[in-house]
Amino acid sequence: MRIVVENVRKQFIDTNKREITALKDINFTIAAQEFVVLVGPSGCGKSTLLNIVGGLLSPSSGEVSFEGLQGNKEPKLAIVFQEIALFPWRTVYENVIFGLEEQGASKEEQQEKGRHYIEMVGLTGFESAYPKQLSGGMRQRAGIARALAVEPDLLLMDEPFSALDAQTRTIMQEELLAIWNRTRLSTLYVTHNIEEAVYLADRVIVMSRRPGEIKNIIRIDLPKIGRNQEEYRLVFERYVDEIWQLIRHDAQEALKEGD
Amino acid sequence: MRIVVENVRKQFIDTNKREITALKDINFTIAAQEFVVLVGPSGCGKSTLLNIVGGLLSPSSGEVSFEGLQGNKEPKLAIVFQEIALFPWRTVYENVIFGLEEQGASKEEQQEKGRHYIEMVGLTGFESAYPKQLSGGMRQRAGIARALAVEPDLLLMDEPFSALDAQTRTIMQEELLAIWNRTRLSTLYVTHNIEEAVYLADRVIVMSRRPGEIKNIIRIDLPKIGRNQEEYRLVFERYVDEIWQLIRHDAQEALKEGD
Amino acid sequence: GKSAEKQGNSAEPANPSEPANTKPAESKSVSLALLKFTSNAPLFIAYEKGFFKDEHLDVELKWFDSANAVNVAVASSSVDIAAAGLTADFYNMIAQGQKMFLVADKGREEKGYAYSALVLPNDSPYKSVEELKGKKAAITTIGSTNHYSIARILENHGMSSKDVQWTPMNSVSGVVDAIKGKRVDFGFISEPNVTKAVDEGFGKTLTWISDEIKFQSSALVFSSKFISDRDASVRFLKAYLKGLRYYYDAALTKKDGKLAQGPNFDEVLKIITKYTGQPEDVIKKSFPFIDRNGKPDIDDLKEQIAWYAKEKLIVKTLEVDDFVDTTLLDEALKAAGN
Amino acid sequence: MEQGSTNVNIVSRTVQPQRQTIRNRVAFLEKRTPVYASVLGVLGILTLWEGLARIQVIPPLFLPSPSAILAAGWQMVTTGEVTDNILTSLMRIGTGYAIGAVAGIVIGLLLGFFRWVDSVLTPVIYSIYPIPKIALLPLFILWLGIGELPKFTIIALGVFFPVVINTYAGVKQVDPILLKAAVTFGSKYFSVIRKVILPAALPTIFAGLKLAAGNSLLLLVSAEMIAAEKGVGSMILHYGNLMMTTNLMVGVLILSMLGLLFNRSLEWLERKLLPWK
Amino acid sequence: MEQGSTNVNIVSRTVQPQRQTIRNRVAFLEKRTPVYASVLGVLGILTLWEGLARIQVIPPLFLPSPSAILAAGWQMVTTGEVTDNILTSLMRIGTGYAIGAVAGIVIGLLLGFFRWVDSVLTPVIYSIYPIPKIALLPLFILWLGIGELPKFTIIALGVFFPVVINTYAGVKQVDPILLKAAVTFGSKYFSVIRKVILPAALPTIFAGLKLAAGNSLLLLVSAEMIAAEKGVGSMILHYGNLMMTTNLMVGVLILSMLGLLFNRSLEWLERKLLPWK
Ligand SMILES: Nc1ncnc2c1ncn2[C@@H]1O[C@H](COP(=O)(O)OP(=O)(O)OP(=O)(O)O)[C@@H](O)[C@H]1O
Ligand SMILES: Nc1ncnc2c1ncn2[C@@H]1O[C@H](COP(=O)(O)OP(=O)(O)OP(=O)(O)O)[C@@H](O)[C@H]1O
Ligand SMILES: [Mg+2]
Ligand SMILES: [Mg+2]
Repeated sequence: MRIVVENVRKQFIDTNKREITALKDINFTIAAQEFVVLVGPSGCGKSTLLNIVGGLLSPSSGEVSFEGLQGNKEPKLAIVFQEIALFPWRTVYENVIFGLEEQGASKEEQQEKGRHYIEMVGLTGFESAYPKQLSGGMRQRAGIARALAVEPDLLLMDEPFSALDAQTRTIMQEELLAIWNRTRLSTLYVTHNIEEAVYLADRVIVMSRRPGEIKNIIRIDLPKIGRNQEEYRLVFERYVDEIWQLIRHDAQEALKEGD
Repeated sequence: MRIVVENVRKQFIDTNKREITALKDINFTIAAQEFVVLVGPSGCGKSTLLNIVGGLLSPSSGEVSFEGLQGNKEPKLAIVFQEIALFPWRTVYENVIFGLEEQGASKEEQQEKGRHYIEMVGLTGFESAYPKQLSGGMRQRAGIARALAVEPDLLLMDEPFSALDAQTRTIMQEELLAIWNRTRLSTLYVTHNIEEAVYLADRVIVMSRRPGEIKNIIRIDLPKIGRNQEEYRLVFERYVDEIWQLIRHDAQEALKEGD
Repeated sequence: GKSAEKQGNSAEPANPSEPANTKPAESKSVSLALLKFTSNAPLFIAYEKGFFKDEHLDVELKWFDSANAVNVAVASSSVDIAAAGLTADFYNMIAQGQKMFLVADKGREEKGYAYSALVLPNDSPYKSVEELKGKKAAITTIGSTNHYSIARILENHGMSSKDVQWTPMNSVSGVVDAIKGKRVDFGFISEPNVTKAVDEGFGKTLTWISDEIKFQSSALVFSSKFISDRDASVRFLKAYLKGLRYYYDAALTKKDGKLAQGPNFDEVLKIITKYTGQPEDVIKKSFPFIDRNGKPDIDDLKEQIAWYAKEKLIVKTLEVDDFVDTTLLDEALKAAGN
Repeated sequence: MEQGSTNVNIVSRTVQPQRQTIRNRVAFLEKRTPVYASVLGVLGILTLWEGLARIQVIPPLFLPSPSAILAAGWQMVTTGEVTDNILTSLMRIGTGYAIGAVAGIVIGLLLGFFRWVDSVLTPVIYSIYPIPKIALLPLFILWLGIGELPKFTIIALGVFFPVVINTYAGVKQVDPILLKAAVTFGSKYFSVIRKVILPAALPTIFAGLKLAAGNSLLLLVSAEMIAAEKGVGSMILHYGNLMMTTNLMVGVLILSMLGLLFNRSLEWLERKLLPWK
Repeated sequence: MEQGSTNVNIVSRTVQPQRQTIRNRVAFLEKRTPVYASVLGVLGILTLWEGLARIQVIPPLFLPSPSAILAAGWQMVTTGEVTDNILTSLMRIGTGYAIGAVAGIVIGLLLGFFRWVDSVLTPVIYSIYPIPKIALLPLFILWLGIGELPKFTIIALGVFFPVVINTYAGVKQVDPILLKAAVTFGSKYFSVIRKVILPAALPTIFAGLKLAAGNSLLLLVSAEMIAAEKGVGSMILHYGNLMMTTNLMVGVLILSMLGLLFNRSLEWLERKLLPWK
């Protein structure tokens, strides 16, 4: 199985009625069990692309398709947003089983999988808490459990940790990697943080802005686990630098623009 | 001149009417032209301490004082918050000169200093923009210009860049350092980000939580400019690691707590 | 007297084609809209003394606060019968196609029977109607009986309706308060409020309306729905007439040109007191005039219509034949005799 | 620079006035007033009022004293007049409120869900909204007669508009990210409505219901202008007509208390229904 | 894993049904209705109404046709009746609104700034707020006579409450971080009020002013129940009393349009005064 993004292009009409090209000539694939990270400066179209892949936005041209899905069934998707997109009126448990409910899973399956994934993200004991009673980090864990619970064909994550403080973020990155290692889901992950990209990715897609194009696709040739160890530090830093050099100018430009 | 923090202790009454000790036995000094960074896990009392130093909160016991201020005048303070604390109804220029206005500076002085510091943070051309018309990074630059414009005896910054995206943050850190080099203000800076602390600080004060105490004060023996260069990378990483090891356990604990 | 009346009723030969008259009429429920005014005395009496019951009418009294609402209620057939004020809204609703029928007199200004008056604040210097020119007049609303009476009086004194400053207070109590508080120069007040104003000393009468003009001010009005039941309509009028005569004989008979207490006077007084909530000695001072046979003053109705049309207070002029039906009354009178 | 600071330091140690303690400059933001202050205000005004009434500066007709109002109120309670009127009014408010609220929520949801309904009906609703109901009293009688129907209608209209507008706004304000999340997890149209839009709009709907509670009391007086023999509103009108101001004030007092009660009940219900807020 | 994906790839290339394109599943969120839809609704209702009136299903007294209303309106405009009444009412609304708004803002600010005033007066204000002004009409006449004063007062009261409550809320909701910033930069008490609290509260105050605009029109009819010869409200009452429903509807129409106008003017003013919003 793989996900193919072909010739995707997206134009928006901005508030001044001008047409702006957010994405242009986007072509890449995500293989089974591959972790692909999108990085790029603010406004380069990362979220737009992720939304198109997730079926939440139509491309102006081009298409996104799943190839070789077993039994020709509908591809299952799951998404984790930066903003806490948990349902505030549902408890942690009810949030986690939301996708299962919608797929018509039996009560037993819901309970079993719910319990399993809540445990996996370390939220056991918080099943009946409402989102507002949780810290930011715990909310995002619940969001991840909700996504994992549907056992998706493709997991989409849009800057899941960018609202967290630096230390919590570091811890969550480690945890995500551990979880991913157990589930090995095909993943498309968006981030601003280059270290995070290098730490998590099998391949990093670096994007440029105005229009958003793929600047480069960099395969990270490091073992998936333990990239933060002393021995890989230099290679790690080299990847980070390489990507930062690709982005730096665009990022400075982005900073100069109003909201 | 130096700022002396002596035996500061702070207790709060929480919503369940229990007394919680946010700060305990806090003792340190900030020398003239020194850049001191406070790091620690969420909820360890960093903001509480910064507010006490800034005269925005009374300590339960202990005191904060300025020693050796010239002419026995009132110490001048300036503060930069994480949240965009610009006045939304004032343009960039009006925001920047706010402190000067309040100190009764003449119109000419206001104009001159306003222009100077707006240029210093790279906002020339945006003088008459309202904050909502600016990007996050530019807003924070305006916040910094507003603080610099009063030429304070002590500059306070509470996670000024934590709401910015990773790339913008990197750029802003570099710029802050450049600006600080020109002004050399005594600074107390709060952050969650250990790399940021090591990158900016003369001394890093590491705090623990429950109750918030000083765990260690680490002097960063690296040249103030160019710490991100290849040659210092190993020493830099060692500082980061040292601090992370001091904080890690507390940070994991903090993550488990509800909001 | 009761049983005699009943016999007379059942033996009534006037309308043999009506089957309801031959077999004992089944009880019909009828709703009656009215205000707590003394001029509704015949209705109070008929109700209290069971005259309606005798006619197999199950009358339900619907109390209202405003004359306008009474008229609207009967116009829209929300009630069957109304003790209506003949005001501009009454004519307007008819002019705009609403069907309802004026069937009998229920109160008018008749010389020698003091009921409504122009009242001045007690310290007012004015002595004549002529002096009221340009002054402030408290009335309930434009197009009300208040407004009409004052304007007609002014006209009789060589002025027009433009010669005073109309001050609509939107309620009877508002008019009384305006005079009491000396906020206006004069106002239109009916009994028992005239007596009260004089007794409490805040007001004095300049002239009684009945001394100045004739005015058919209120009437019994049937809704188009109710009048289609001709039998019940006639029966209602019979009971009404009985109440009316009971009232007339007790309160409105004159001896030597002066009002004298007739038979059953105390009983009538008690009934009125009960239904209006006013004290007896206030009620006692004045009783509004109603024709003993309930005959409405058709000529005055024509005059009213002409006047309202002239003042542009009704959308178009109308013919009395469109809304006055005295045939029912005639039938009832025939049965009741004199 | 270390030198510079050390110099100053020495000076300060010897001369001492050079030491300046930092004081909390926003302490004024945290100042509290004692709890009794709020009672004080109400009590003070009542006392002043009573006093003025007692020494007859203001004639009792103009402003009856609080004690006279209470006495009249107590007397009206013992004769059963008050209970009777309150029950009648509560029935009217209850029915009118229920009709208005249900209609408001249903139509608000339709406006929110179906774009065509929205485009067609929203302008109509917004142009009818600002019409004062009291101006239409004669028409209400024409249309609906003089029974309970026009009274229910007037109250229901006063309730309908804030509820429909808030429901609509609530549906429209649902965070699109929640909708996107639900759709991604496989929710279909009606599931999105039931599981996301409805619960997300509930707090705003409640705000509308609370506004409407106030309106329903305001309109009670207007409603009971139509041929009402009983009810707090008609009681107020009755005593107003008779210029019995003390009894009038009793009615006003009852209305205020009903308003308070109504509001509290809705708040209680909100806490029960929205534990996640 | 690279292998696995290549395998599948080959299969899909040859068999082809294995390829599934992702479609936008939230497209329904973006569906638009044509611009004419909103005009359609209003026009549709007007046409239906006119039609019903023309075929006389509903008697014209009950529901005058739109064309009749327009004709009557035009006629009333040409006789000068409308202009006269509008001017009188505008004067009343203007004066009442100005008094109520100024008093509301001033007292709201006092409540917000001074904790003692807050503790003492806020409960008083909140308990007077829900009293229907119409219930107090007889008292207003007693207290203030039948001239312009009671009319101004009723409108002013209707304006005062939303403004005072919003002003108070606006002051209380000022982000403390802005206060802290100002104090740090050396602002003293009055400077904080003038330069931070006031501008920060302005948007909320404006919301109150807009609410109040609606209220002032609602209360115009009540106010003009008191001995008013002129004014849109008294015109409505007048035609209601005469049961000239067509002319009554003209009055109602004028009120709606005044409401619209008032709202638009305030929005325009808001944009001018708060360019930073
Ligand atoms: N609905 C929309 N209408 C108009 N323009 C849009 C819309 N959504 C996005 N854009 C524009 O498209 C471009 C890409 O936006 P997008 O949100 O995908 O960027 P991003 O890379 O996710 O940025 P960030 O890192 O800030 O999240 C931006 O210039 C943005 O202004
Ligand atoms: N006004 C207050 N009332 C009660 N408790 C408070 C108050 N302010 C802070 N606290 C508590 O004091 C402790 C320290 O809070 P503080 O905001 O200083 O931490 P922090 O280190 O700045 O955290 P963060 O990194 O999340 O900003 C926390 O446990 C917090 O809950
Ligand atoms: Mg994005
Ligand atoms: Mg903090």
